[in-house]
Amino acid sequence: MSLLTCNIGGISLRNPIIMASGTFGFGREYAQQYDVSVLGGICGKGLTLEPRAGNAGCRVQETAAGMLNSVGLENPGIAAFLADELDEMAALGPCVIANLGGANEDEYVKGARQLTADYHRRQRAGRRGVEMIELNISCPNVKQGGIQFGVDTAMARPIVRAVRAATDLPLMVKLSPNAQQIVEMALMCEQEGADAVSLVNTFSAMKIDIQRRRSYFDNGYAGLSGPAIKPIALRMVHQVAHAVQIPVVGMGGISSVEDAIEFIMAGAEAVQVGTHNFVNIRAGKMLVEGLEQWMRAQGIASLAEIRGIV
Amino acid sequence: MSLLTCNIGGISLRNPIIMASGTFGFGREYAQQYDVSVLGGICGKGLTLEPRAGNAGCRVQETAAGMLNSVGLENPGIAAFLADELDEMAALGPCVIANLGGANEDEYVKGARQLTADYHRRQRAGRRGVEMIELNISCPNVKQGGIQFGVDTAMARPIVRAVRAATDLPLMVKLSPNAQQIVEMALMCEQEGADAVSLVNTFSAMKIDIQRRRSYFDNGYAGLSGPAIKPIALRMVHQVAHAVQIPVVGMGGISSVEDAIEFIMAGAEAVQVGTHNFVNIRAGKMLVEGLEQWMRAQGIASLAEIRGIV
Amino acid sequence: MATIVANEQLAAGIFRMTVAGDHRGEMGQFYMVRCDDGYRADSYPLLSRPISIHEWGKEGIVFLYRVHGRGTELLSRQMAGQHVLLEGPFGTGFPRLDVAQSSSKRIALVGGGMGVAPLLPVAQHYRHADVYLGYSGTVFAVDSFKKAVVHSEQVQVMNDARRSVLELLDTRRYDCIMACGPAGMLRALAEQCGYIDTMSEHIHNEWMSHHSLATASAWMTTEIEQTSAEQAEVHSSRMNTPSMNTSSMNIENKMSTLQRPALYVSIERRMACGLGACLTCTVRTRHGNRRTCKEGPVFRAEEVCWDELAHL
Amino acid sequence: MATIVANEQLAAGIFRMTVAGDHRGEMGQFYMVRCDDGYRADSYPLLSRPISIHEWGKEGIVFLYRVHGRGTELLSRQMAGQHVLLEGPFGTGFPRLDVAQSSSKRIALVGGGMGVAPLLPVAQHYRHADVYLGYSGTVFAVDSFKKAVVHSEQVQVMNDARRSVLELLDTRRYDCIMACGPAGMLRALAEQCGYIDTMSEHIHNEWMSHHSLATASAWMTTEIEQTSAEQAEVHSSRMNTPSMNTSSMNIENKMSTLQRPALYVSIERRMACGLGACLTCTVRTRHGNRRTCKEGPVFRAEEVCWDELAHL
Ligand SMILES: Cc1cc2nc3c(=O)[nH]c(=O)nc-3n(C[C@H](O)[C@H](O)[C@H](O)COP(=O)(O)OP(=O)(O)OC[C@H]3O[C@@H](n4cnc5c(N)ncnc54)[C@H](O)[C@@H]3O)c2cc1C
Ligand SMILES: Cc1cc2nc3c(=O)[nH]c(=O)nc-3n(C[C@H](O)[C@H](O)[C@H](O)COP(=O)(O)OP(=O)(O)OC[C@H]3O[C@@H](n4cnc5c(N)ncnc54)[C@H](O)[C@@H]3O)c2cc1C
Ligand SMILES: Cc1cc2nc3c(=O)[nH]c(=O)nc-3n(C[C@H](O)[C@H](O)[C@H](O)COP(=O)(O)O)c2cc1C
Ligand SMILES: Cc1cc2nc3c(=O)[nH]c(=O)nc-3n(C[C@H](O)[C@H](O)[C@H](O)COP(=O)(O)O)c2cc1C
Ligand code: FES
Ligand code: FES
Repeated sequence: MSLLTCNIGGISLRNPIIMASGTFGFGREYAQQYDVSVLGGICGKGLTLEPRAGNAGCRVQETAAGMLNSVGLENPGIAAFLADELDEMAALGPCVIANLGGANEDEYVKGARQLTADYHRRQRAGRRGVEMIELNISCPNVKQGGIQFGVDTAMARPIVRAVRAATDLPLMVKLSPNAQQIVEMALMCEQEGADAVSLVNTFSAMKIDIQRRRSYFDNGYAGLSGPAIKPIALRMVHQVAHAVQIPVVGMGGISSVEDAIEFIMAGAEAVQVGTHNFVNIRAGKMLVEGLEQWMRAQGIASLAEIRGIV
Repeated sequence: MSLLTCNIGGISLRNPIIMASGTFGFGREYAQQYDVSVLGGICGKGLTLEPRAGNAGCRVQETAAGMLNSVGLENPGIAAFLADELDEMAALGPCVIANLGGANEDEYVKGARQLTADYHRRQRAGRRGVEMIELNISCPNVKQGGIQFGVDTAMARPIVRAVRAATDLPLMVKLSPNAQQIVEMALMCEQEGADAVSLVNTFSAMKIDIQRRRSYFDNGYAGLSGPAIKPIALRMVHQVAHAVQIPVVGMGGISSVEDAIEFIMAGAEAVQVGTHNFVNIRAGKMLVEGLEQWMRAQGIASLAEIRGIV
Repeated sequence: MATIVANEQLAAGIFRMTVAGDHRGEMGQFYMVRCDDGYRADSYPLLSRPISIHEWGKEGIVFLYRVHGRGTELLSRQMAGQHVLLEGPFGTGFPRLDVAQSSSKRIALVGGGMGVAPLLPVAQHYRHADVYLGYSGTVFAVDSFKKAVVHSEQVQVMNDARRSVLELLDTRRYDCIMACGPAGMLRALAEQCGYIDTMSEHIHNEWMSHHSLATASAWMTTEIEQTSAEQAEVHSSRMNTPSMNTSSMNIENKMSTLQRPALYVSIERRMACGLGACLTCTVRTRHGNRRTCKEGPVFRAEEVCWDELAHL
Repeated sequence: MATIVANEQLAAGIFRMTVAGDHRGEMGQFYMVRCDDGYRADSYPLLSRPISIHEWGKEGIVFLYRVHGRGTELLSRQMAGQHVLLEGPFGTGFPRLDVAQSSSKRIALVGGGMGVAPLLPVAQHYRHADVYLGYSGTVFAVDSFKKAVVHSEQVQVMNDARRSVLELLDTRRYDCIMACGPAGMLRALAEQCGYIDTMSEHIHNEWMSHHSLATASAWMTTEIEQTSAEQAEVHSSRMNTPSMNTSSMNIENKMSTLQRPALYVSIERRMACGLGACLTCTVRTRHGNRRTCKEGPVFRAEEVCWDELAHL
C-alpha cells in the first residue's frame, strides 16, 4: 500500500491517481461502472455558491488528439451539493476534493466558508465530508470570474489570500496554462499559504465551423484538454515543481501509466486524469493497477524514488 | 489569380499559403518533389549572423497529433545563405522570406543589415533577393536569445525597434505562443513599425523517457508543433487579428484546406504550413489547389469576403 | 472488448453491425462504441460514438448506423472477427409498458432517416403499433419492422427527400407517439401534436437553472398511463394565459393538451462521457438542464425547449 | 498511393511487404512509408517511417521490417489490396561500382538484425561479396542472400543473442566492408577495422559547426577506388600525434589506415521530413553536420563521430 501513497496538505492519499474536476461528476456515475474506491481522490465537478446553468449551445468538439469543452461550470450550487451529493460521494472512499469556482472574491470566500463549516459539522458528527478544496481560478469557459484571475498573478493573489483565510481545509490552487507567468503564479500561491497547486486546467482554444462561418461555441473560445496538450502541460508541471516547495499535482492529457510516470518524474506529487475517463471508462482503475505493477516490476519501493528525478 | 492574392507589407503574394520556417529548408529539397512555384511564399530556415551547429542529442519526438523538435537553429549563417542558397531559392518563384534569429540585439541588427544590403545590391543588379524578413524572437530551442525576447514585451521592444531601424524590407515579427501576453506583444510590434506579425511558433513542451529517467532532449524542453496545437494557435490568431491593424499571418497545425480557412476566418491575411509538410510532402500544392477549389465552389471572389468573419 | 460477428452494408453508407456478447439494455438506450485501439492516446477518435441499440439478435447485439463522419467510417471498415469496445447501455429509453397494459393504447412510431434505428426494439415490444418510416433516397431496415409488428401493413414508408413522413400520419388517431429523427422532423411532429405554441415557447425558453443536476426526477418515471391520467386531469387550462413572472414557468403549457397524444422523442447531442458525468450533452428543458445521455435521449415533448434543438 | 501486393510475416514480428509500382532507388536508400490515411491531421502516426529498400521484386518494391513500435505495428496489419503512401527514394546509399571494377576487390557485407534489410540489394550487386548476418534468436532473409550471391557458402550466419556476428569476420581479409545494424555493432566493427582510436576520438568529438548545411561534399562522391588510393598515399602518419589545437582537427586520424578496409556504415536517426529540409536527423561528423536522410544514411567510417552514435 505504501508503495503508492502520497501526501497533499497533510492528507494521505492511498495512491496518486485523482479524477479531475468536471470529468467525473461527483463520482456516482463512474461508481456504477467500476469500484472507484481504488482511486486516490476525486475532484468533484466545479462548484459555485449559487447554482449555474452553464453555457448554451454546443458544449463539446473533438480536435486532433484533444477535445474542446464549453460546459461553463454548470453545477447545482454548493448548498445543493452538500445536501444531495456529498454523502454519496464521501461514501465512495477516495479523498473528497471540492473544486471551487466563483465570479468574484466574495463568492469564493463564501463558498470556502460554506464548505469548511460543513466539514466541521460533519466531523463533529463523525462523518466524512469535503477533505480538500481545489480552488479553481482558471476556468476558461465562464465569462465572469475564473479566467481573469487565472492569468494575472496580481489579480489572483487576493483571492488566494482570502480563501486561505476562510478555510482550514487543505487548499490546493488549480492553475491555468493561460497564466502569463505560471511559475510566478505558483510561487504566489505558496507564499499565500496554499498547501498545493494543481495544473493544468484547459487551454483557451478555438474551433471554427467554416460552413456556418462562426465558432462552434457560443462563447467563442472553449477549453482544450486531452493528449494533445500533454507535452505542454508536462513542461509546465516540470517548471512549477522545480520552483515551489509545496506539492504539485500534475495533469493534462494523462492517458496511460507511462504518462502518469512522466508527470511524477517531472516532480508531481500526484496526478489528475480528466479526458481519458471518456476514452476509457475504467481509466482510474487501470492507472492505479498499472502504476502499482510498474513500480513492482521496476523494483521501486516508493514514488519518492522517482519523483522529480528529471 | 486575384481569387487568392493577399498582401503583406506591400508585397503581393499570389496566394496565402506560405511554407513555415525550419520545415522547408530553403525550398530546394521540396522543389525536387513538386512545382513549388505554386506557393505564396517560403520562409527559409532560421538564420543567424554566424553559422550554428544546432543542438546535440535527439532532435525529434512524436507526441499525440504533434511533434517536438529541438533543432536549435542549426543554419549555415547569413553570409553562407546569401552566397550558396539564395540564388536558387529566389529562382523558385514564391516570395522569399528570410527568418532571422539572434542571441542579442547586436546580432539581430547586423543580420538585418546584411540581408537588407544584399537585397539592395541584388536589386541594382536586377536580381531577386530576400523580399521580407520574418523576425524570429520566439524560438524555444536555443538557450541564448530567441525565447526570452519572445515572452516579455518589454524585452522584445528594443529588438523590434532596432531591427525596424536597420531594414527597409517588409518586416514581419514572429510571435511565440509562450508570450506572457501575446496581444500586447503584437500591439508592441505594430507600434514599433512592423509590417505584419506571424504566429505561432512552437510551444515550449516536454517528453520524458521514463526508462532512462531523463528528458528525450538534451535541452530539456523542445518545441511542440502540429495538429495538436491548432486549437490554441487559432485562438491566439483570432485574438491578435482582432487587436492589431497590420496583417496577421497565422499558423500552428494547419493540415487541410479547412484548417487554413479557419485561420483566415479568424482574421489571418495568410497562413503558414510547417509540420504538415512532413506528413504530406506535397502539402503546399494541395493546399493552394484545394483552397482555390473551395473558393470557387463557395462562389467567393476574394479572401477578403471571409477574412476575420468570425 | 467485444468481437464483431458481422458488419454488413445494407445500403449506401448504412451498416448493420452485430457484436457478440450479452449486451443488455432497454429500447431507446445506447452504447458508446469505439474501435479497439487499446484506449490509445493518439489514435482517432478520442471520444467514443453513441449508437442506439437496434436489436438483440441471436448472435449478439445489433447496431444500425450511418457513415456520417470519420468515426463511423472507421467503424464501417471493421470486419467480422475484429473487435470493438462497448460501454453501456446508457440513457433513459422509450417508456415500456407490458403488453397487457399497452394493448388498449393506440401507438405510433415515427422514424426519420437513421432515427429508425432505436425504434425497432420499440416495434418489437409494441407489436400492434403503427410504424411510419421516412427516408430520403435510401431505404433500409423496413423488413425488420414488418417482421416486428403483427401485420406488415402497419409499416408505412415515405421515401422522398422533398416530402415528410409526417404527411402519412394523423396524430389525432394516437394516444402515444414515439419518435426519433432529425431535429426538424421532431419539431414538426411536436407542432402537429400541439406541443409548440409560439407565444408560450418564448416564455418557457427563459433560462431555467434550478436543479440542473437533479437526479432522476419525477417525469422520468412517467409512463403512458400517467400521461393519460394527466390529460384527464387538465380541463380548462387552455384559458390560463401564462404570465411572465418566474413562478408561471412551472405551469405547463396546457394548450390543446386535451387532444394531443403523449409524444416521446429521442434527441441527439454531442457527448463525451456518455454516462452522465461531464455535462457536455446537457439540454435545456422546461424543468431545467437535463443530460441527454442520462435523463435522455428520450424526452417527453412537453419537456423539450424546441427552439434550442437546432445545431449539435 | 501504392497498393500492397503482399505483407507476409517471415518470423515473429518480421514482415516482408511488397508494394506495386515502379519504385526506384539505389541500394541503401530508403522510402518514407505510411498507411494511407489521406494525410489526416488526427490519425496515427504523424510522421512517416523510414524503411530501407530491401529488394526490387517482380511485383514491386519490397520492404523488410520489424514491428518495433506502433507505426510499424500498424504497417504490419495492412493487408494485400490496401494502400500505403510512399515517398522516396531518399538518401545516399552504399557505393556502387560496376561489376568489372569491383570484382577484384574483396568485399564483405555485415548485417545485424534488421540491418540485413538494406544489404540485400548490395549482395545482389556485389555477387562475389562475403555476407555476414547476425541475429539474436529469429533468423530471416538468409535464403534471399544465398540466392543473391554466387555461392551460398559466401553467406555466414551467427544466431546467438550473446555472441556477435563480428566473431565470424576477419576484417583484414577485405578491401571494403559495408555494414548496417545496431549502433553498438557498427562501433565494434569500426574499432575492429581500426577506425576508432580512443584518444583522437575525443579530439575529433569537439563540436565542429562549419558548413553544417554544406551541400554534397567531396566524401559523398568517394568510391572504393578512391579509398584505396588514399590508403596508398598515407605512409608514416601513424607517428603523427594529433595536437589539441583546432587546426589539427582537420588532420584525419590515420592510425593503422594502411591495413584497414574501407568501411561504410548505414546509420539510423529519427526523421521528420526524410528529404533534407528539417535538420532533425542531423549527425555530427568529422566534417561538420550531415543529414542522415540526405548525405546519409550511409557514411564512411572515418566521418562518423562514434561516441555520439548512442541514443536515437
Ligand atoms: C443517443 C444517440 C444515439 C445515436 N444512435 C445512432 C444510431 O443508432 N445510428 C447512427 O447512425 N447514429 C446514431 N447517433 C448519431 C451518431 O452518434 C453520430 O452519427 C456519430 O457520433 C457521428 O460520428 P462521426 O465520427 O462519424 O462524425 P463526426 O461528425 O466526425 O463526429 C465528430 C464528433 O461529433 C459527434 N457527433 C456528430 N454527429 C453527431 C450526432 N448526430 N449525435 C451525436 N454526436 C454527434 C461525434 O460523436 C464526434 O464526437 C446517435 C446519437 C446519439 C446522441
Ligand atoms: C534510413 C533508415 C532506414 C531504415 N530501414 C529500416 C528497415 O528497412 N526495416 C526496419 O525494420 N526498420 C528500418 N528502420 C528503422 C525504422 O524506421 C523504425 O523501426 C521505425 O521508424 C519505428 O517506428 P515505430 O512507430 O514502429 O516505432 P516507435 O518507437 O513508436 O516510433 C516513434 C518515432 O521514433 C522513430 N524511430 C523509432 N525507432 C527508429 C529507428 N530505429 N530509426 C529511425 N527512427 C526511429 C519513428 O520513426 C517515429 O518517428 C530504418 C531507419 C532509418 C533511419
Ligand atoms: C468536460 C470538462 C469539464 C471540466 N470542468 C472543470 C471544472 O469544473 N473545474 C475545473 O477546475 N476543471 C475542469 N475541467 C478541467 C479538467 O479538470 C482538467 O484540468 C483538464 O481537462 C486537463 O486534464 P485532461 O487533459 O486529463 O482532461 C474540465 C475538463 C473537461 C474536459
Ligand atoms: C523542425 C522544425 C524546425 C523549425 N525551425 C524554425 C525556425 O528556424 N524558425 C522559426 O521561426 N520557426 C521554426 N519552426 C516553427 C515553425 O515555423 C512553425 O512556427 C511551427 O512549427 C508551428 O506550425 P506547424 O504546426 O504548422 O508546424 C520550426 C518547426 C519545426 C517543426
Ligand atoms: S455525455 Fe457526459 S454527461 Fe452526457
Ligand atoms: S529528416 Fe528532415 S533533414 Fe533529415
